[in-house]
Amino acid sequence: MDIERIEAIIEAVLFTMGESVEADKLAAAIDHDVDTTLKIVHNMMDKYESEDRGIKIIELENAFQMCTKPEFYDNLIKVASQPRKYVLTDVLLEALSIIAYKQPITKMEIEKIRGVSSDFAVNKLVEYGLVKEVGRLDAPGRPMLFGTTENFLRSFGVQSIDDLPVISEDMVEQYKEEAEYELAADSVAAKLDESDEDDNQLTLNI
Amino acid sequence: MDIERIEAIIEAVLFTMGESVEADKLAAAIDHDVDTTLKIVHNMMDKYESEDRGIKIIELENAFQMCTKPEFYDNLIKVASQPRKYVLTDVLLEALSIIAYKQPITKMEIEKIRGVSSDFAVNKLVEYGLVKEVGRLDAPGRPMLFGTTENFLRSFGVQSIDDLPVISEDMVEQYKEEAEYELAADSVAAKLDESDEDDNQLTLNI
Amino acid sequence: MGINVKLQAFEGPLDLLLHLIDKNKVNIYDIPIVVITEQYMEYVNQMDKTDLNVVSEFLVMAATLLDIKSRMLLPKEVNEDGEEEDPRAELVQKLIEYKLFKHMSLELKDRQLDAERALYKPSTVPPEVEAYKPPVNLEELVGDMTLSKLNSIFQDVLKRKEEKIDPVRSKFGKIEKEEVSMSDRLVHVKSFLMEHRSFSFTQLLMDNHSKVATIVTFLVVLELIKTGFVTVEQEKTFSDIMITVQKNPELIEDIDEE
Repeated sequence: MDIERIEAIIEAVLFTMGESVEADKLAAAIDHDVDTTLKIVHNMMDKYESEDRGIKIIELENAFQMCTKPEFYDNLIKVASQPRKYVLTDVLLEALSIIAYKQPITKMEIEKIRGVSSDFAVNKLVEYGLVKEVGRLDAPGRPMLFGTTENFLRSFGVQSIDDLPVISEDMVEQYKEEAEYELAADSVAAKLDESDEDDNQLTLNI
Repeated sequence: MDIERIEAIIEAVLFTMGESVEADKLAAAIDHDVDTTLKIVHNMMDKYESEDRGIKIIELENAFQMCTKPEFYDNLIKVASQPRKYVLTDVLLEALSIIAYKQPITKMEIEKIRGVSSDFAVNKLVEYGLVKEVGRLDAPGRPMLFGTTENFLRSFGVQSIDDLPVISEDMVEQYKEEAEYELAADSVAAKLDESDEDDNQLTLNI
Repeated sequence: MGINVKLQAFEGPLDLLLHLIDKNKVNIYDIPIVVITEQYMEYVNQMDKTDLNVVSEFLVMAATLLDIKSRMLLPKEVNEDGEEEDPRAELVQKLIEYKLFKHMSLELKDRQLDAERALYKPSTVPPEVEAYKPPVNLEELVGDMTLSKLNSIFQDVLKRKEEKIDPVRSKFGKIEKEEVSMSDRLVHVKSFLMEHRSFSFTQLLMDNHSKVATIVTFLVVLELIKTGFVTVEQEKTFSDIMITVQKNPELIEDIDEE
């Protein structure tokens, strides 16, 4: 068997196996001993490397594998990558608004405000580059604190987070008044009002 | 980008994907229009075929795929296993050849040609991925129309359905000649021959 | 007469007829209809009659043959052009077409044997390529969303939170009025859909088993079936419902609860 044919067989075997192939298997395919096989394959490796080829052969612990030359990954991406659609859903916008106005804030707090788990939403916002980790809260578990990114500011046309439109005190007052109104004559209500201070604090701390 | 690099990219893409890649995707990978891409790939196909390579590129209705050269099969099966997915019985082959030549075709039409119910055969062929529903006939009941798949092309080494072995005029002629020979002196035979003209048309129009 | 047709299996009446024509060494264009019909009937009579579907197919052909046989005895019919018609013509045409396809199927078989000698390769996309995500186009993503819209969303969220706190009962702490809104469940279902392509209804309820949650979740699933985001399958009554995602869950819009 001439050398061209042997090389062709090795090429065919490495191609169809996809994964790594031990030297002795290659030897079996071409009906030669392992030493000769190794010599031939090493020679082929050099050839693939130096020629204008899209693929190359790599050696892994006495086994060989054919693989794509990394320099073509960018071209490959155009064929292999999945088209993705990025959308700011209502859920994401909600989480984003909370982070924007209450930053720095933990996931837990966002959850408390929204009443539902916000893991997914926060992660997506981080992926989109609108939100980032800005530190850790000095509390048990040291939970991450999230805040908006510069990209966020740029995209929403804001100079700095201080420029975010304030939640007017009027509105907060209004919430409080509604509550007070409903509970006005009630002593229980009065107590409630006091004990609710915390909650209000939370909203006032904006 | 020089042609060597373009060819290397196409090699890398076809190798990596393993499955068939449409011409327009290859075109996107090399940043050229489809026509140019087709020319380049066709040229590569010739090169692979003529050079001492273990692999080659096949065309399947405007898509391309890499596979090993059949001549190395005996060496390859020493180390690689060929997954034989299905055995096609004569019944299945018959139904398949009718579908291949007359697509798109309904089950009813297949039955008319074979003279027997072909439900089972068609369903099996669909299960094997050789045949698929390609639409519905605009007729009462809107019956399904069947055609062959890319997998059919691959499994039978056919580039496109236009490339199927032709039902030759010779074959029909041959039947007729046999008839004429035996019935040479018979006037009935001559008439039959004439009136069969239409039939031939039918078979040739496939 | 009576060439003994072995009881071999034929694919159908046409197959059997071709066999008989071949066996009798007669010409397909000039079938000796009496002989062939006789042998055909002989075969049909010996057939295993258990499969009525198969038998009936053979019987239809038997009727055709008998019809041709009788028409052969009558004076020749004449067509519009004044030419004599052979009663066998239609059958001959069918047999020839069938024979051609049989021939082509053998040709295909050869091709398959050749084609099987080529081996393919599984896809081996490098992880680096697989993991690639196109950069987020923030301008497109943010679209016509503005800061003031974001602000009003925030206020809605706060308002919703206020409303959720029942000022009196929340004081008692222990008594919980369960509020499960469609929107809330949708948010949960949606995030579940993003991470799982296929799952059971029970899995959906892992976070909340209460009766209300179950009902509301079910309503949400019904809504998603309606909008085509999922399909469901249930093997039998009372078995778990399997849900499969059909469309990108990110596109699910909030449910209008009216």
